[in-house]
Amino acid sequence: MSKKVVTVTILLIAAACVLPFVVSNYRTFQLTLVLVYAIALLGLNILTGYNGQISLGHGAFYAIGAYTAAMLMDQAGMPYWATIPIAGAVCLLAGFLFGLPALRLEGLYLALATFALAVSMPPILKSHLLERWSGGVQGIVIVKPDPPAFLADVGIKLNPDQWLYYFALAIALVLFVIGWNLIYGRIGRALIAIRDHHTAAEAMGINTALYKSLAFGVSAMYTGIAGALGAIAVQFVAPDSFTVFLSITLLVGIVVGGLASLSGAIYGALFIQFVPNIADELSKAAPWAVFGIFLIGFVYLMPTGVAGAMRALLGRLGRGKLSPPKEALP
Amino acid sequence: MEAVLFQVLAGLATGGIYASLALALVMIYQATHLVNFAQGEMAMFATYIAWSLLNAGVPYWAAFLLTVAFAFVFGVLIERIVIRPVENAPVLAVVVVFIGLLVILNSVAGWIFSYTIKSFPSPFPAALGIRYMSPHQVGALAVTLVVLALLYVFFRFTPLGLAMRAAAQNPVSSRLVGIRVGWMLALGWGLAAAVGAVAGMMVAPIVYLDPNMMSGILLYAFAAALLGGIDSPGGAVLGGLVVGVLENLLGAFVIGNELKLVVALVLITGVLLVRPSGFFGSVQVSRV
Amino acid sequence: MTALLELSGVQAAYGATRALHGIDFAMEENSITALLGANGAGKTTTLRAICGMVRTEGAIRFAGQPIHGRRTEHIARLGIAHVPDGRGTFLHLTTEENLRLGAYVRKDRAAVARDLERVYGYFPRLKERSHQQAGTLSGGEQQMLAVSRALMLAPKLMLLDEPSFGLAPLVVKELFGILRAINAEQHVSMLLVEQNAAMALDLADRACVIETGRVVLTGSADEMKKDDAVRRAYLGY
Amino acid sequence: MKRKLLPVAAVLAAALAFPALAQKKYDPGASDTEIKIGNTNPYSGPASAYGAIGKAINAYFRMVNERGGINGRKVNFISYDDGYSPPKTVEMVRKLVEQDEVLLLFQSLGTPSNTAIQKYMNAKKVPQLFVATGATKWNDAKSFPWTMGWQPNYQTEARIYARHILQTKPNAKIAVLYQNDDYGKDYLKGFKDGLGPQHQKMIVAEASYEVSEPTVDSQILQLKSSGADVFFNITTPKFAAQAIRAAYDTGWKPTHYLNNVSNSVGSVLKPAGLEKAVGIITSAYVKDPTDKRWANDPAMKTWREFMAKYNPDGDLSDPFNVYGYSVAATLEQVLKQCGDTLTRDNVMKQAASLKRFRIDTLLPGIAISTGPNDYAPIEAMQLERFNGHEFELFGEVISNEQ
Repeated sequence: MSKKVVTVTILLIAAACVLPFVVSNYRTFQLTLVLVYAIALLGLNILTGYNGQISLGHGAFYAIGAYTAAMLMDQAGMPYWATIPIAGAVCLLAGFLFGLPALRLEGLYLALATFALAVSMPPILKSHLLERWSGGVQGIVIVKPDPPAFLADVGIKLNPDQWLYYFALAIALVLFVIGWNLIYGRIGRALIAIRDHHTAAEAMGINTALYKSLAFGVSAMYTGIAGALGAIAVQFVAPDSFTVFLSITLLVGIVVGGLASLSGAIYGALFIQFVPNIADELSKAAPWAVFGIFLIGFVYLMPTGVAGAMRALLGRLGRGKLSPPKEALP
Repeated sequence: MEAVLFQVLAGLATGGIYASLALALVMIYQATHLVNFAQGEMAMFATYIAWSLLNAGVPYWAAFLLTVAFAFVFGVLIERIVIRPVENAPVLAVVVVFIGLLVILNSVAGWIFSYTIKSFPSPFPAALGIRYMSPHQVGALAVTLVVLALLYVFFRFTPLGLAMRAAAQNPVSSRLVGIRVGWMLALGWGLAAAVGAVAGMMVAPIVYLDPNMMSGILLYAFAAALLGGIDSPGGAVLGGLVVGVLENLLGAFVIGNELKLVVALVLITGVLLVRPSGFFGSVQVSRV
Repeated sequence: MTALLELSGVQAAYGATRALHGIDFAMEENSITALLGANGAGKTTTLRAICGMVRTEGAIRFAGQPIHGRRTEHIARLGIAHVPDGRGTFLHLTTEENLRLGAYVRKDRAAVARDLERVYGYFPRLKERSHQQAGTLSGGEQQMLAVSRALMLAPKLMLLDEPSFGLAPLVVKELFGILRAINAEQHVSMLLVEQNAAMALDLADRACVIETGRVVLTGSADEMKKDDAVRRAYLGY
Repeated sequence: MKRKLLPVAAVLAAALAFPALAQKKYDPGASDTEIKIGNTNPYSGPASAYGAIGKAINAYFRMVNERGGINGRKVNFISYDDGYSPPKTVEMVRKLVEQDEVLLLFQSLGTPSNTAIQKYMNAKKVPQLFVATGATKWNDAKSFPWTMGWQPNYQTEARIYARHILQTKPNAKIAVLYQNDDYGKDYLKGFKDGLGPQHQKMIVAEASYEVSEPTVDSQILQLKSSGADVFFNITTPKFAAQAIRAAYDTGWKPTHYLNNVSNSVGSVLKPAGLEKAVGIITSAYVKDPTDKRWANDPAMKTWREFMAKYNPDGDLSDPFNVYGYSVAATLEQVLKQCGDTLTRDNVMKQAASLKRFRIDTLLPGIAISTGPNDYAPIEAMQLERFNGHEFELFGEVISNEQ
């Protein structure tokens, strides 16, 4: 990381900390959702962007995380903060286990398997087998957490929206730092090597099976933690919240934000949070049509995502000249 | 025992629906090596065109042919206008364009034609019906088989079909033998859209026409195509029928309706784990 | 008489890296020219430039017609068949389908059928494997298939990119023998890129030596073979 | 339009006669010139068929505004798309309440969506009025005094069928087809409650389906093979039409009860085939725009004129357009009754004091009544039977009204 990047990152974090005091509670709530999506997208990016395994089913892990948190709070009376690591652990395991058979699947086949996972999630959540804990079709309403008492004791007054925002921000920061270390460390190099040169990676002695399942697990863990946070923020889980469209939205998020890019997760989160609202403002008759045009437009203008476009732009500004487009030898 | 037979027959009828869309997926895959997630919505949209023509008093088979022609042109135009600019973008970017197309078509159809269901006529005479399969279900299955035969002949025995397969597999070499790869892609889109339009017109009398007519079917068709072997039209049809029957039997006798899809999908994925090329897909061998 | 192929001042680049700095040479009809030079000298790029597979500047004329800037598929239709490095086999199609694709642009069905038999005559092993997926063929067989596919175009000119690469010496010998026969019987001109300069010079009439994207030497193959200085300086044997 | 003018005149008269009493009181979202009303609807996504309701309501208030508004105030109807996704509903409703500062939330659509916001609305004390779902939980004045339903709830309706079966066919063997979600299960529960303890004996087969399934043919075969002679069909329009056709085509001839959700002649029975729908029993509370009975009905004529002028893109065969029109008329009445006291408290008070209020797009004999402990505005329905051309009402208006 260059000094400039560090400075910019610190400034951005500082800005993120000030925001809840500048904007309304409703905006704070929206920003909390952006953080939630950013975590989920980072998770998906570890799998799809860095490791090259496509997933059309990450909404399922988001749902597992959300339901884990909701059921623990509702059934076991567990405090909200304690449910986050448990949701992460459950999803780590679920992702790892799903990743094991998925090892043998690539490309379209993996797309089908994960798509199937996404489609299967609502019926499973509704199933009479789980109804006693999951609330069946009715879902579970959960209580919004209040800021902890010790903050008030030291004179910091926060409303629940602000508190939840900071809670999510803290978790997001921790997860992004872990993600950064993961991706720029040995594991990340292995993941990328597997993505780009599978056979060569194997020859280099990388245990591709282990790393690929691990990527699935870690990816699911991130998305699951996001799901848990999302459930706490929204105060409600129901099967209808986690349809296949959630999975597709997440995929759209990483592609528009930028594949294999940490900052891409944030751009993607902003996109999936705000662009549907803009589409709705523009047309009540066919909001999806407007959204679709936005989607295609983004891909046209920035085929490597917002992060890729930003990189190119910064590179240009930095060197003050046009860098030639890289054209691979056929 | 009779109940089983009836469920099997009903499963074949539903499976025929999956098979017809799966054929369109195989078609586009053969031509572009991509699976177009908007294929179902394109079929739905074409079916609305047919519906409008029929409402305007055009006779059935004329409307049928006009719709197929329209769909073909529509497919070619989409490839030329929407897909061409992202030809060299990463695969996932193209997938996102497909998703964009899907939501646009779905939304525009709802906007123009509203979301109330429309009945769509069947061209088949009542004599075609057998016990527990309506004339239309039998007829639709037959049409699916005819489309299958046409596709098989097209890909196997015509130079154009061969060129399309080649263009999808190895565009560089294809250009070297003089194939206009760009047009092959456009043609593939056109033909897939045409096959999809036929599927739409065969499906609509069974499930009724509405903007979401195909969105549920897409997953089944995708599963069917992979189960049969994504580059095999025959496999796609067999895959569709198997998925239809399997789902019915699971729902009626094994696991119940609630989880039948889940279990069916687990089974299909299991088969693909053991046999990744599906029933009839070519074994993808290569020497470096 | 105009040359069959004529390159003058041809430059080409991959992105920012310039691979050709100005290639000039011409070849006569019904001749075999060898392009020689070290790895990375620009031989393969020269072939690609002729076929419109890289962005180029300069003039390329084929049978008197300018072809620079035209699309690969158009150039193929003029009668230039390229056997690319890596052979460009359609791995998931059968041997015969590969061959039929070679004749894709030809309309004369009877002649195509004749040519297919002729190709099978040159390479009987391909006939044995005609319904086998091309990906299952051995390296030598795939090279034969690549040459055969090019031949199915009924080309005036064949561009051969390292046909001997990765093949056992015996197979190479057989292949080169057949290439010579094709040239003699079918009057197909050939532009041959080869690492193995000795073999190439045996087959070729003329040769060009390319160094860092420029033609540094042209002459008849026989002369070059004899000239020890040239051999040591450029051909490394 | 006499009905509509009278209350206006009354309020005006009151205002003129006692200017001192006409003290204006406003909560956020109301002013001398404007009343802000919030709404969420699925305009996008798989449930966008319901978006028609939001559009019809919007059209209705445009008509109201053109006529001078409500007590001189224009209605500002702000409707957002939630795509039928509860998290999005929460976000949009918070926007409506906290940023747009609407006076009340009206006709937010969907059981899961409304469940997700119910606690919030009641904590904020903002009316969540006349929600667009038939679940029973919207009638709980005690626990959720700020939430009120509108249409007859699913359980009440199901109990009406159960009672009719017990009266006419006490030894019935019943098969049930239901959508596997909150709506389907609510009906099923009401039905079982209505049958009483013997439901276990009477219901011989149950089959569920998911909205993503292409057809329900397999389910119909399952139900048929149970040998049932009564069929309770709890399905949304597309699947209802499929079920009616499949039952007929397979030669199954049970007494067929069809839920109100799908009793449109034009958009369900006609696609299924009118001859296949003969004998179907259902219950209704609004007039069906495609039923020939109402072809010359003055109220439906007015409605068609409204559609032509204010909602020209709307589908005339879509019952949602009558629904939206009727429920918007109910809110208009509530706001009229509020007079110049446009506080959230008063909105709930007025909503809970509708006394046999009639909207002429409702079936004859059906009126809207509420009270402080009665949060179920429409509780009456009438059974009707399809004769191959149109529905024929039979029996009494059945009401749960205490």
